[in-house]
Amino acid sequence: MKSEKKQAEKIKEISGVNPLKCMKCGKCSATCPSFAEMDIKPHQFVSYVQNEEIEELTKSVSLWKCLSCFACVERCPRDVKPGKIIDAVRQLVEREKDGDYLSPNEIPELLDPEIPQQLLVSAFRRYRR
Amino acid sequence: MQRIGVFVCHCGSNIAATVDVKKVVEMAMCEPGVVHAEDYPYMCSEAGQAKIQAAIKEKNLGGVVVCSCSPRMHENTFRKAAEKAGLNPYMVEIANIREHCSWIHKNMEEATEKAVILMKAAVAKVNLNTPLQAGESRVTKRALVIGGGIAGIQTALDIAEAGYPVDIVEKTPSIGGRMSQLDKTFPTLDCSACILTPKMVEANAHPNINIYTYSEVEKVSGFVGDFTVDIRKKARSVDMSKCTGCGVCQEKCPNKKTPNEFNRGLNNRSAIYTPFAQAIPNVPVIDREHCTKFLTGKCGICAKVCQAGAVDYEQQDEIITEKYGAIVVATGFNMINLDKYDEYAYSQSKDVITSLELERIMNAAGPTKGHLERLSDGKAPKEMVFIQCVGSRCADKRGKSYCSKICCMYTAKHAMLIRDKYPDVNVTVFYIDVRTPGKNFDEFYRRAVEEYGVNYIKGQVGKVIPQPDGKLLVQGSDLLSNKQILKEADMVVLAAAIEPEPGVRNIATMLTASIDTNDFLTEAHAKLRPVESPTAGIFLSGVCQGPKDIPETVSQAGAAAVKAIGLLAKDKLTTNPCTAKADELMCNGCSQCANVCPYGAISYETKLINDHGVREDRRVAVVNSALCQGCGACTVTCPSGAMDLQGFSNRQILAEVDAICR
Amino acid sequence: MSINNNSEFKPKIVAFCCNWCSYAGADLAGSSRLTYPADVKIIRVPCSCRVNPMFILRAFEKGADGVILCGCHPGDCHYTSGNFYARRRMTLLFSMLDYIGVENGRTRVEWVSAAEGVKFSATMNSFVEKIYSLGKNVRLEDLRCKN
Amino acid sequence: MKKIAKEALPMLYKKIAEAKELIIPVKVCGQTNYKVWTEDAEVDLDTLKTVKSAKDAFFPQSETLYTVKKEDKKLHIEPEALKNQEFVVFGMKACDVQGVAVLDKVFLVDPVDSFYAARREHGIIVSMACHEPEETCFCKAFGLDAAAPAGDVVTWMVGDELYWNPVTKKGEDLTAMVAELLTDADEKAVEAEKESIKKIVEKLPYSNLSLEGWNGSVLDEKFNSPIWETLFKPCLACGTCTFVCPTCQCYDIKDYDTGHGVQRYRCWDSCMYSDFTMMAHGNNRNSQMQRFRQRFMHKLVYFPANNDGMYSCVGCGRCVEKCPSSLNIVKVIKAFEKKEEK
Amino acid sequence: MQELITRAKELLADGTVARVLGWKAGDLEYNPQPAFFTNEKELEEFVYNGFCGANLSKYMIEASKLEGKTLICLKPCDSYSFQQLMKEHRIDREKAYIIGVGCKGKLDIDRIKANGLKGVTGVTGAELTDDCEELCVTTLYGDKKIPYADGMLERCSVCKGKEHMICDEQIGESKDTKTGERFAKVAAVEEMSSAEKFAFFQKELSKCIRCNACRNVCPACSCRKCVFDSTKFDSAQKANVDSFEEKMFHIIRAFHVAGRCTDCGECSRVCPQGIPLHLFNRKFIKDINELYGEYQAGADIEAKAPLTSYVFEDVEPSVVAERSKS
Repeated sequence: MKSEKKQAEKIKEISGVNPLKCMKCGKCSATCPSFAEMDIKPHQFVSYVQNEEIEELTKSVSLWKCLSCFACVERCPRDVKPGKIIDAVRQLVEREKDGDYLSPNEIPELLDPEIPQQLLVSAFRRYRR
Repeated sequence: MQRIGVFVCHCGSNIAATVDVKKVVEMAMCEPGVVHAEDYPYMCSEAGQAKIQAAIKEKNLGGVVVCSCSPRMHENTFRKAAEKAGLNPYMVEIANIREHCSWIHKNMEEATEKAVILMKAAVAKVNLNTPLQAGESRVTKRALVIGGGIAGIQTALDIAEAGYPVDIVEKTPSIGGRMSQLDKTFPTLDCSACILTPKMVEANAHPNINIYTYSEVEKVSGFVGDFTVDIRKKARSVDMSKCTGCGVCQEKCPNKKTPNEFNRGLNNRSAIYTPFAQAIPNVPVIDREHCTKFLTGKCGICAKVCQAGAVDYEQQDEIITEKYGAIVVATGFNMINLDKYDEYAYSQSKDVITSLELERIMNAAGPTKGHLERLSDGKAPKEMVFIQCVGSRCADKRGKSYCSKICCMYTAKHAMLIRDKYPDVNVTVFYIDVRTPGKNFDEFYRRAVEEYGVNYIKGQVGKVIPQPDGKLLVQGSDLLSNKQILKEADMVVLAAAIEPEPGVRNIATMLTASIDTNDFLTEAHAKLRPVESPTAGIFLSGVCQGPKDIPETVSQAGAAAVKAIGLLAKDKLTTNPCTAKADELMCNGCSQCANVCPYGAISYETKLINDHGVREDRRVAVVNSALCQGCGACTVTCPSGAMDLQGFSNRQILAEVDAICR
Repeated sequence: MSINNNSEFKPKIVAFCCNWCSYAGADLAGSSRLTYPADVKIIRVPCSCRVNPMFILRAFEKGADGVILCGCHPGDCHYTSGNFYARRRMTLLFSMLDYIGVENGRTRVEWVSAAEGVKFSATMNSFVEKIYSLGKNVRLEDLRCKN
Repeated sequence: MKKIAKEALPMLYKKIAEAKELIIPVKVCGQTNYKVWTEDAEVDLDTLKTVKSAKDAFFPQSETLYTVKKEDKKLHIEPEALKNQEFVVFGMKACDVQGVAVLDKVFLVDPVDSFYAARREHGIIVSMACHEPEETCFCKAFGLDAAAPAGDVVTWMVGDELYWNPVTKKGEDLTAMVAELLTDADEKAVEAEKESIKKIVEKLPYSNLSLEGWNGSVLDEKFNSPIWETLFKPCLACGTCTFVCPTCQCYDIKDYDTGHGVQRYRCWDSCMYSDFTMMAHGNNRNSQMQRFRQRFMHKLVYFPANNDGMYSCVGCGRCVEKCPSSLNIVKVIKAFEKKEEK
Repeated sequence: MQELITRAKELLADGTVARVLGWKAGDLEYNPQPAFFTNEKELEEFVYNGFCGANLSKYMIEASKLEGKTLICLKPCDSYSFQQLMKEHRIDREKAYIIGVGCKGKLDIDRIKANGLKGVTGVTGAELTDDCEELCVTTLYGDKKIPYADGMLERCSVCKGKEHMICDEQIGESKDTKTGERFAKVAAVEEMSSAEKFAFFQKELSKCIRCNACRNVCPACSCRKCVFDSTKFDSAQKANVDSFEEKMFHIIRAFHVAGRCTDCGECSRVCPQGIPLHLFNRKFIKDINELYGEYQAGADIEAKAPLTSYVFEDVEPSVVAERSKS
């Protein structure tokens, strides 16, 4: 539990998001193109972080289904940015596997079939912004 | 040096639990000038005030310091109490040891130390207080209401009924406001026009009410009880006294291509027009920006067909200057601009409309004569989707942070009316929360669901995608079943957030009334003075103060009227004696102070001055204490310190600074 | 004077608050029980434009470690324009203080409305923190006031 | 007669400062004033005239008299301690030394000013002859010899040597204290220096300034002269002349609230200020003409009238150099001279 | 100079003016003083040369109270002060007949002496008719020639221009003397660290003797009763005591004249301790120019002063920390 609390803090730090701002309108899930393939839906991600249930998030299928299209980030009326939270959880998982901080220039060399595609897509999107 | 009494309030345990009040009393007795100090559980109580009064008399006190709650709370209470005991009320100072001390600190030692310092600062200040006399100013027994919607009309009627003349200034060609655009009203489903029109007629006919339509407030000067207002009566191009309201000019006008504002631009109107059939006054206006005569010089048909000879192309704007004792702001609201909400396809599809547009569509006098139809192809919709909270409760810059309050109810109303009139139309409402506090409100909403079969889905819509076949694909969440819903709709109605009428910022500036970050006018106290502006003599009616529905607006309008009547009923007002004053011996007459005075309260006179035996004519500043509001801008501009603010003098503030830094 | 005094720095902080917005904001912070350090002592003035640079210098002369001025947000002044004048005056004064080598964190202007109790408390907390990091005002205090 | 090499002076300063406070001309930001010597001070004996005179050493611009402290409602008065340590003022010129003599006339007669008296008692004056007198100097008019100033020790800077001649007991004691740094010398070099100084003094533009007609007995005549009416016009009413003057002795007494007590201090005042001698009823000189007249009447008439003909001007010429409007006592004396010629 | 005297005599004779406000020769070459002249005889002592640095505009306050017009001689820089005083209703334009006098830079005897000169008995080359390139200085200890610019007041090397802002007629030629950038020293101080700035000003201001010469000469400090002389403000101070002067007095004085100071440089000229007081005023002028737009006090009688006007978009005071280099 304690470590999950720490992880939740880490997620907030990485994403720069305050999940308490969420008013649970569901617009993120309404807007998500990968909704059907997700086990934990985007709006639920926010609640999971709020409730510090990180374990389940790290194991979720959704984590690698999110396209990082950031439609939810654009549309969220409360500036909660669920996409960033998902991205943060992904980073968390990856870091625990010792795949620390990546810079876009390093990626081609480091390209390793073990690294999930989504992470790369997400990283590219993130750095493009 | 004054003989000072210090009174320390426990405020029950509010203060005493954190501040050692006995210690404050003990320390007070050590301060120079303090001849009396005591504490009491509730200083503001009758018994507490009696203690202050007794001490003033027995100890012959010249100054009083009350260590208690914020002066914004009880300064007046204690001043009045002191006055009753024969002390000038301005010899009382408050040390705020509750809001600024006991409530924010937890450590008793720390809080007590701070309370003692605050007490010392107040004692240091009161030592330099001088008795001040409140002046008097006359009250002009006439009120101005800015805005002629239901709020303005109701306020004006109430004031007029009390026997005071009222002027209404309305920007558009007719009074009536937003309510005149509505079809039915919740929760009773009354016809809006049916209940509004009699009020409009009554206002128009009332001997005490004078209506300036197509007019705007241009300049406001003066102060409570004595405002002088310039009203710009825009050129109507039609002589109000001659026009019979026959309407021929509008029929014959060849230019019928102007978007009809009243119908939210859903259809067009003529260049000479009355906004709607029941308009008051029933006198048309020529829209000079669209009139062929004004654009090209050729036409003049309306003048030719007008049998009364009322059309006057030469008419000019007119400035009317009038004096008022009170001003009520009732400027109302508008819907926010939805251009930034691409995801709902508002600007892409004609069939995505706002609720107010739906009102016009449903209205018999509207663009579709009351038939529910798609604006794109005129077909009757089968599937309708309502989206709530569009732009309300938003943390981003596109929308508003607040709840617009009326949308839940009017959406239920619309859904119910559609289901009632067109039972074959399916209605779906996407909501985040359904907010229905209000008499018979929740029952109304439940009826929509239970009796009319409106489909309420908890979840927001992510996007609306116009399809090639003209349908609208709505993609939304159903949070309760944790599903993403794709729904084809014929029409989508957006419950757009409401915002204060954009002109209110300008009006607030003229009135020196404060507005909040959302441009709603600020009330003097959120709970205790909700219909007054902090600026004396300015009252708030309707949505200009915050979102509200019709019944709430009408009750606030009445409340604002009562406050205005209360002011107008007085013959004289006592003025704030904490005004600026120039020391003639020190004044340079340099005019810098007049340059910064927001009230034009400073003028210059050439006077014969006797400066310690040197007699000479000097140009010196003179403050009109009736105009001065006591901001103190002049005092800092004055390099010699000749200008000082009574009640907040340089020496008093410096004494507080010294006491705090001791 | 106790020996304690040297080891423990207790700053003196003067906050000038305009009556209509910031003082009310401070009241709201109080009624919302939003804490901030007791080092802050508030002086009520009718408007931020009432604050003479002399008051601020006097506070420093007498040993204040920080001075903060709070007023209505620009455009919301109860007296319409007072805070605009205050803004220019304080900008120039602070610039001058910076110029003569007074640490510029010792002075601050914040606009706090009557509704911003949270902001008031947050502002005071951050200001006090800054003053603690700067330590005692040794550059402006009059030598006679030192002890 | 003793002497010390110029380059050894820092050692001398250090030696003196080990035992006593040493007050000496020090240059700060281009201006030379008497200051307490410290190791890093830039001593400047070349500048003839310090901006302020050495008056501060005996009569500081401001000094605390006593402090009142409050405990509960009781007040405690803590008097300021009198000077009780010896100190040395080094480098005073003839005019400045004479300035102290003028101050003595004011502060050492009944009632004796104990603060001043204590400083005089403990102060040791090491004076210095004026190596290169300047065009603004007119001490000769007051009978002073720039080449042979008074003092406890008199010194001459000749070439690279400072000649040192103790003349009083205090001077002897000081000399004994620093004896190891001094060597014996004959007076030849000093005599030559004196001659050379005298020659320059003769050439100074103001040396022949005549004080005829200025004495204690011409009060009414000078006071009522119409000359004052035009003379004062450019005066800005600042206190520059007063504060650089070695003889001005007027002071004001004020209170300062330190937050933990009230200090009562006295500070120099200037008769040029509009609030000088301000009383409850107002001011007894309420025009700048009157204040201007007061200053010069005091120096040239009132003071000699009360002090056996001693003027309270020593001809140092500081006011001549520093007046923002180029007004000064010389111009005043000359203005009367001219008028009387006509 | 002769042209000036002739014209003054004419104006006195035809009754246009009742008196002349100019400079009178001193008893040393370098110390002429401001003076009023009421007849031809007195005008024989009239002088106008490189040593007439004094700004006469402030004397016009008193002269405005007198019967008849006063002929006042204004150098280009003085005309700013004159106009600023007019703007503040301190002097009466109708009471003045202004002759704008030419200027080739004004001299500072202290700066001349700083060239290693002692016992100065004569200076030539400073007449308005001279080309003002070189000064011949005679002293008790030998003569020396120095470049004119080496004896000039600091303010002349950053001259605002030789154009008169206001005058009825002009006499005498001017010469451009600007060689430096007006705000260079201010900018240099701004570059210092906080501690260096403090040390710099502390050292300079520790010399202050509170003689009030800077205040009394200042045309913007025209208050009938200065706050520092007033008991009403609890600010009356005479003493030169630790840390008070250098902070409160000079900052407040600079603040009180901010937006009104024309940068005439008189404060620095008269300071007996040579404190560069203009550095305070110029700091405010520089800030005003940078933050609120170029403003020159005294240049335009209609312009709104920077401290008595505002715009909604004005910078916040936090800009100070952002701009600060320390």
